Parts: sequence; structure tokens; C-alpha cells
Amino acid sequence: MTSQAGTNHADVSELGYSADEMMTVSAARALRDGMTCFVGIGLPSAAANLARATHAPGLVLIYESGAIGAKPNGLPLSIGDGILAETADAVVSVPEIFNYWLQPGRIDVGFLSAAQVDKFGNINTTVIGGDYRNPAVRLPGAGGAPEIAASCREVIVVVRQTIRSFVERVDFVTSVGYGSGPGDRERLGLTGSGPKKIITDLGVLEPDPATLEFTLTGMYPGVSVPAVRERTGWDLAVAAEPELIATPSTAELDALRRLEGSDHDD
Amino acid sequence: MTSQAGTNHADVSELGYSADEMMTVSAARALRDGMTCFVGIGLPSAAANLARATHAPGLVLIYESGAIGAKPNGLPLSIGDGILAETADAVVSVPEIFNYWLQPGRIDVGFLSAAQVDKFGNINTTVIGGDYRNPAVRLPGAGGAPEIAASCREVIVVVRQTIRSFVERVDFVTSVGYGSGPGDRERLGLTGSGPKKIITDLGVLEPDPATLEFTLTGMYPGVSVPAVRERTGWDLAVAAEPELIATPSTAELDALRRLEGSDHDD
Amino acid sequence: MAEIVSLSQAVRQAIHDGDAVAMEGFTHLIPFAAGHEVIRQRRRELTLIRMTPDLIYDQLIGAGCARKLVFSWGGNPGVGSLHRFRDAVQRGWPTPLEIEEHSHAGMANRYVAGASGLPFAVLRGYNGTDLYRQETLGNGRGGTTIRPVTCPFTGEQLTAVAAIRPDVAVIHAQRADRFGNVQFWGITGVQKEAVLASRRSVATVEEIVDALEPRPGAMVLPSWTVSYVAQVPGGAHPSYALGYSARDNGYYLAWDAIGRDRAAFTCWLEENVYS
Amino acid sequence: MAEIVSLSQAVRQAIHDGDAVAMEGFTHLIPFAAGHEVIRQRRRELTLIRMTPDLIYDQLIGAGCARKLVFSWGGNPGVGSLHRFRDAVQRGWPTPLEIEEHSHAGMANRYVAGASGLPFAVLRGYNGTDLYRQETLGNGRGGTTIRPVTCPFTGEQLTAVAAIRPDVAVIHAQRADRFGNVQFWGITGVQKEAVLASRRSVATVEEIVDALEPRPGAMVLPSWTVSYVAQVPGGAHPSYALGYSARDNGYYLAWDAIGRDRAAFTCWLEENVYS
Repeated sequence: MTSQAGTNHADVSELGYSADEMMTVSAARALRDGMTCFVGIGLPSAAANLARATHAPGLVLIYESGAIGAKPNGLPLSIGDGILAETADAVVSVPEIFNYWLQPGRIDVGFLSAAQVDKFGNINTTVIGGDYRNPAVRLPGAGGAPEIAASCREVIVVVRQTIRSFVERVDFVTSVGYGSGPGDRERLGLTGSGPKKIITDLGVLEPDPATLEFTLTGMYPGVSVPAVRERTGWDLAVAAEPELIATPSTAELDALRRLEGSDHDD
Repeated sequence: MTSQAGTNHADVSELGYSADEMMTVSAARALRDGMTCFVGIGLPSAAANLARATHAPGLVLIYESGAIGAKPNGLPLSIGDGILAETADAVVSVPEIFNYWLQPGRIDVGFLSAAQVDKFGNINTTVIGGDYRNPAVRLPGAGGAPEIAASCREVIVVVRQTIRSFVERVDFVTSVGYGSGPGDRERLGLTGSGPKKIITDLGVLEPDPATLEFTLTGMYPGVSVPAVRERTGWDLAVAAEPELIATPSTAELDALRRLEGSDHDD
Repeated sequence: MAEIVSLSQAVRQAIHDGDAVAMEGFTHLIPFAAGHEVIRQRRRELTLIRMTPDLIYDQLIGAGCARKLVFSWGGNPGVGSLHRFRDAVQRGWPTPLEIEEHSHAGMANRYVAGASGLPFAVLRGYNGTDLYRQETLGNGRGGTTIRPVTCPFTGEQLTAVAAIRPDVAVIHAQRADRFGNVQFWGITGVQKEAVLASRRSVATVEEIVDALEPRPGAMVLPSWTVSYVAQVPGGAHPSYALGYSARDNGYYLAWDAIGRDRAAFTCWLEENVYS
Repeated sequence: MAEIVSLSQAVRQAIHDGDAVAMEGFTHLIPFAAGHEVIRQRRRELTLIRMTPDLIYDQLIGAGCARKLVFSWGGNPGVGSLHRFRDAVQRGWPTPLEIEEHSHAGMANRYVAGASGLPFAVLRGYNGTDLYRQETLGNGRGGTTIRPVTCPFTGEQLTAVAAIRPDVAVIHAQRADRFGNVQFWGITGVQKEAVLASRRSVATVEEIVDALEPRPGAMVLPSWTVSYVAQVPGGAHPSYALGYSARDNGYYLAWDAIGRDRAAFTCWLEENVYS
């Protein structure tokens, strides 16, 4: 996955780890042992598998392909990789995974990525620029994300932060975060509580309790507030004392590199 | 099943077979090879299994317990007998058997029994006498029958004929035949075409094409029209030339007795 | 995560007076041992939910545990009536029994709605039946659990059934592992839906093993969907557990005489459940 | 009963110009060989239905077989975009492509409704999304495939999606027996629903065996639900068939460059499909 996604973020800095690695480690730390986690396509899979390989061996990974409690020993090639079915506690059909497992709100955390995310945590993975029928960029679309965002008890978004991906208002609401602000989720009848963190390659954002606007609450070593604001398309609020997030431990980095190097079949 | 149901019909007459055996053989003959048959609880199971053991080896038996294409070598002790699951082409959940298999109208024939049946083929298996909240006799209830009667392409009813069971109008419509007559099934949105035969221990009744009232169209050897009318609670019409139904062949009787003697485990 | 406990503890912790309890198992894997433990612990005022009440609910009703029965086929399969059920409905012994009656398709879909977190399910069913008419008697707006619903695309009228959300589901399964993952196979009925629709759940199992090897036709309920697991070999008797035990048909036949008579039943209860 | 025929015969008899065709297989068991046969037989004006169009529909779209795509996630998994899809949507090459876009939950439920003989299904979904808004644009009564529906018991507003009833479903499975019963296991996706929702169906299989031994996690589609079975070993390549083949990830990576360029794609088609 990572080699294919290929960006300059994959470069290992003089700190001994890359910004992508810091992001993945940070996202993995957000998952607690014993949680149930609905793993979205893309970046979240690496972080969820890293969590399971380190501090959260009892993390229950659930994939939209129907694998419940998958225990891959490397990163799956796709969300429908055979290793997921072969190691899962149960494999169910795609309708069942959405209807019986996701929809009733029994999953603790939905782990999603995004092409665009806005200050209220709304996610766009559909079209950028132009209009829906004639877009500048046509993205893959919704997949499982809208209902993961709606129904998991909480949501964590893992995404690389750029001025183009972090926007005031997404071009297309594929998956709802807090809509236009407080009260919107309730009004829309969304049963989950919404996005609790956006974890990027620069730091961690959390919703302001009053406005639900995402605010910088954590930063990685070597990243400055102006550098984060420079890559944010809205007037980013910053917590009074943003947490300085610990660098990846050797154990975390080793585990991540083992996962990424292994593919699924070793 | 038969020994438990125990009535005097089980007695073998001087003809060399009992009225119940004639009924079961006659019902089995109504099933053609290669048909799909949703087998209701009670009498229909013996007939359906007899058909499969004789002229219809490719008959597909479907039970509400979720067994599709069951091939028991004896009569199952219940509609959820282990032999059904062990010999089936597929075993599905109870919700699935009703939603994916019965409801869309993909089953050729529904094979039902009844405690009461009326001249329009409506079936009662719920209460007899008094009213619903305070009945004279409380029967087991609906089970799968209402939707079998509604959704199979056609329905065949297998029932012992008595003056109490063959009534002008059932005390309680558990499962709809032709309702109050022509047009009712369409008005109710029932997708199957309704009951095509009522097969009893005296003969065979079929709906009059114009009125849909069940009419005597076939009689067993040794049974007279007055004898049938005597055990019918409405003014029974009789076809111009009722078919004289052939006695059970030796092969049919042998197969039936083998099935009934065997239970499921030999 | 499921706690692995004794049967008595599971019932004590999961099932309380007044609860709505669904003990499921379609002919196969009926949780009789758990039902008897509920009788022993003298639970009262239960709403008993089950597609086929079978002997297990005849026994619970006769023992006075129930105030309401939600069901779709209440007979002794292949034998005849459930006499304790009839005695309660018709004569209020030992206590009156309210009933809420459905078809199998309706009950199955009510569990599906419950398991899916939806307030209702849609089916082609009930049209023209007196069950439907009965449900809507004296209620201008329609029944409490069966109502018409119109397709927003075609205008076609279909039937809606209200979701079932039991307080507790009780099932019997062939196996669990030491983490409390529960596996069952053969005729799997509506047990998965019953557990997923319920707030709490109890699974009795034939055996607890180190690891659940995959089996053809097996379903697994992950440990985090089950509240309590108790090892109860033979816990489905007189029904059966495929691969472990056969149906005790003699028990079903003999039940007719026991269930028919209040004194014989009371004596059976004393000798077989309370003692 | 399914007829066991060649792939070319199955496609010729089952799939006609203008048909709505659902080729399913969620990452696993994608029926690529059947897709290529459809290209070779130069079917036109198809409505292609599939949760994840994947490379199989990128190829069919690029080859000019489709006039409409019904889908819920249209990317090259782990790689990026489907360029033939984008070229058709954005620039009408080789022909314009209408799209009908859903979420996975919506598509899955549309198939469930189709398989269940219902005109719609109910879910908690789409609320607040622009997909929903997009579907209802310029239509006062709501969208053609997404509309609100009200629970007749609670008054709660939920979302209805219209059933999908394809003319033909196409799947790839591990095995069939000589009677045409089809068995598949591993990630089973939405294939059962797709076949049961469709008027006709084609199953390509890795092998035809004398008898289908039961397998953990396996589903069986009985012969009488399948129209045609064709033995096509490797018919899921470059996706995989659990127990038979591994995913050819290199093919997915290499597709990016082929799909990106009309000439490269045309050349690929000539060399790999038509020849």
C-alpha cells in the first residue's frame, strides 16, 4: 500500500522516521486494546494493523469485505485480501457487515481516510472542483465511508495534510462529520457521535467542544504551528497548549516496518 | 409422524392400503420431477419425500428451517431434523429462507396442511370456535404457512377430510387461499397463483375456473360422491366426470412404508 | 468480551424479573438447560419471545415465569398441542398469558430489524390474514407490530413489522473457545439475529475448546457480542446438538401426557427441575 | 437447472445488447474472464452494475460496452484512479457514460431488496450527504433510487433505496458440481444477492467436480438458481480465487499506466482480449 501511495512523505527524515510513519504511529496510538474498529480503505489499515501489532493485541479489526476480527500478520493488499478471511473470527456477506454489524452502532471506532476534509470533519472522496457531473477530478467515491462515518460510536480520520486537502468546506460531502456545526448530526439522525480526531502527518486535530470546529491539539516534534496553518485551508484555531506528541518508539517503528515490508504472505 | 398422528385412517383396508396412504400417494403424484417444493409441517413432508423416492428423484425439497435441496433417506422427525441439514445442497438461516427464497416467488409449489380449510382454499391453523382471545380450541398457529400460501407459484393442500375440517368459511384465516373469491388475491397483492389442489383421504378437489370454489374432480377407488359430500361442510360441487384415481402401485406403497418405517437414521 | 461463568451465574446476571427474553434455536439447539435454570431461579413476569415455543416455553409458562408470549408456531412438533400454553391462554393457569402472534416470516424479519438497528422491517406478508386483522382491532392507526408501508418508489403497499429488541437472548451452541467466541452449525435458525438484536445474551455450549476450528456451515458469534458463556453439555436436550446429540423423540411424545395435566406437570417440575 | 456450457456460449446466451449486467465479486473472485468475453463479443449499451467497478469495468468501459455505470467505489484499490472510467465520465471516450452512484451500504441493500422480491430496502444511510442531494436534484418528489421513508411505528425517518433487478448476474466461483450447483468461499461479498436478484445468471468456476464437499465458510447456489456454468480456470485473474490463486498485484500496479492512455489501452485490448 505505502509504496504504491508513494509521496515524498515516505522519506525518512533526519529524525529517523518519515512524516507518514509518525502519522501512522500516532493514529495507531488512538486505538485502545479490546476496541472494535471498522477499518476504512487506505491509510487507516496500516495504523489499525500497527496498533494490533503493538499495544492493542486484542483490537478487533472489521473490514467492509465482511471479515470480523481479522488478524493479518502483514498489511493486506486490499480490503478483500484472502488473509483477512483466513484469519478472521467470522466472515460474513457484504450486506450483513453493513446491516447487522455497522448500522446498529455496535462498532466502537470507524477509521477513515479522505481526499478532502473540512473544518467540521466532513469528508470528500467523490469529486474535486467543477460540479458533480463535470468535475475537475473524479475520485473513487463513497464506498463504505458514509455509513461508517454515520454509525460508528466515534470516528477517527487519518489523512495527509495539504492546503488542498484541508479546506474550509469540502467540495462534496461524501461522509458527514459535523455537517455545518453543532446540532447537525442530531438533526440528520446520525447515531454515532462523529469524528473525534483528525490525525495527519503534521499533528492531531480535535473538535472544539463548543463549535465542533477542528482545532490543532497535538503536534509532532519538529513541526511548527505556522507550518501547520500553512497547510490548512481555513483559519485554524490552535489549543492553548498543544500536546507535543512523542516520537515513534523503536518498537513502534520496527513493528510498522515489519508490517509494511512483509505484504501478507510471510 | 404417522404413528403419532394416529387416526383410524391409518388402518389398512381390505384394499391393501389405508386411506392415509392413498392420500399421501395421491399428493406425491402431484409433484413433478425437478420442481422446487416448499414443504410445510405435517402431512406434506411424507408426500414430498415419497415423490422424491419414486417418480421425482430431482424434486428439490425446501424446509422453513433453512434446508434447501434436502435428501433425507427417511421421514425427518421434525422440519428441523439434522438429516435435513446434513443432506441439503445448502443450509441458510431462517430469515434468509423466507426473504431470499420464499418471498420472491422462486419456489414452484408450496405443500401445506390445515386444521380447517374452506371452499375458497383458505387455511386455518390458529383457533377453532369461540373468538381469537377465547377460543374453543387453540391450535399451533401460523408458522411459515401464510407466506408459503402467498408466495409460492402454486399451492397444494394435503389434509384429512372431515365435516369439521372442511367448512364453508374458516373460523380464522391463517393463510389465504382465494379469500372470498375471484380477484381477492390480486387485490391483496399476493404474488403466487394460489391453491391448485386440495388432496384428502377421499379424493382430490380443484378450484372451479370461474368461481374458484373447490370442486370434487378426483375420487379414490371405493369412495362415493355422497360419502365425500357427507364429510364436506359446504354444498360441494362435483365435476361432470370426476377422475377415478389409480390405486397406489406396489412400488409407491413399498417406498412409502420404507420411508415411514425408517425414521431418519437407517 | 463474554464472561465464561456457570449456568446459574449466567442466568442470575443476565435475566431479571420482567425482562423480555428470547430463547432461540429452530428445532435444533434449543436451550432447555438454561430454560430450566430460569424456572429454578423463579423468574417472574417475563415476556417470552420465540418463533416456536416448543416444550421449553410450555415448561416456563407452566412454571409461572411468563406474563406474555411472542411467537409464530406454538405446537409440540409431530405430536400435537402445548397444553401448558393452552391452559394459560384459555384458563389463566397458573397466571394469565398475553399473546402476541405472528407468522414465521414476520418474526424472522422482526429479529432482522432488531439486529440491524432499524425500527421496522418490510415484507410481503400478512395481507388478507386474520392475524393482521386481529392485530389492528380497535386501533384506528393499525397494529402495534404489523402495519402497512408504502414503497416510496413504486407506490406498492407492503407490510411492515416492528423490530424485536429483547433484553436478553439465550442460545445453545456446539462450542465456544476460551475467549468466549461462540460457534454453531447445522440448522442455525434465527440465533444470530436474536443475539445481535438483544441488549444482553447468554450462550450455553456443549464444550469449551482451545480454538474454534472452522467448520462447514458454521456461524461464529464473536466474544464481544455475547455477554455470558456457560459450558452445559447436553444443554439442548430433548432437542439436539448436531455432532453431539440426537433428538430425544420419546421425550416429546411423553410430554403430551405430562403437559396435559396440571398435577402431572407440577410433579414433573418438582422432580426434574426444582430438585 | 444450470446448463454447463463454454464461456463463449454462456455469454452469448445470457447477455444481450442493452442489458443491465451485474458482475460481482468483492475484491475476491472478480469474473474477469467473463468480462473479457463480453468485450470480445462486442456487447454494447450495457448498464454495468457493480459495487467496486475495479479494473474489470474500467476495461469494459474503455472497450465501449457500457452506456451507464451503477457503482459505489470506483478506484484501482491501493493504486489510484480508474482512468478509462474517468475518461468516459469526463470526456465521453469512447462513448458517454451515465453514472448512478451509491454508498456500499446502499448498493448492498439494493441487491438485498432485489434478491428478496421487494421494491425497496430500508437503511440508516445517506442523510446529510451530497450523494443524496445529487440524486434528488431537479426532482421534487425525491430521487429515483434514494428517498426518505417513515417508520410506520415510530415515525422515525429513514432512507429507502430502490431494488436492483439486473437482467444478468455474472460471478466467478471456486467450484461447481456436474449438476451445476455452484460453491464459493472466502470473502463471499454480495454474489448470492446479485444472482438471486437477477433474471439470468452466469457462473464461471475454477473447476467442475463430481460432488461438492462441504467447506468452512462456503455458500452454495443451487443449480436451479443459476442459468449457465462455465469452467474457466483462472477466470478471476488478476483478482484471486481463495484456495486456487493469489492476487496478481503487479497487474493492478501496471494497469495504472495502461489505463491512463487511450493508445496504450487500445493496444492492450488488441493484444490481450481480442486476439
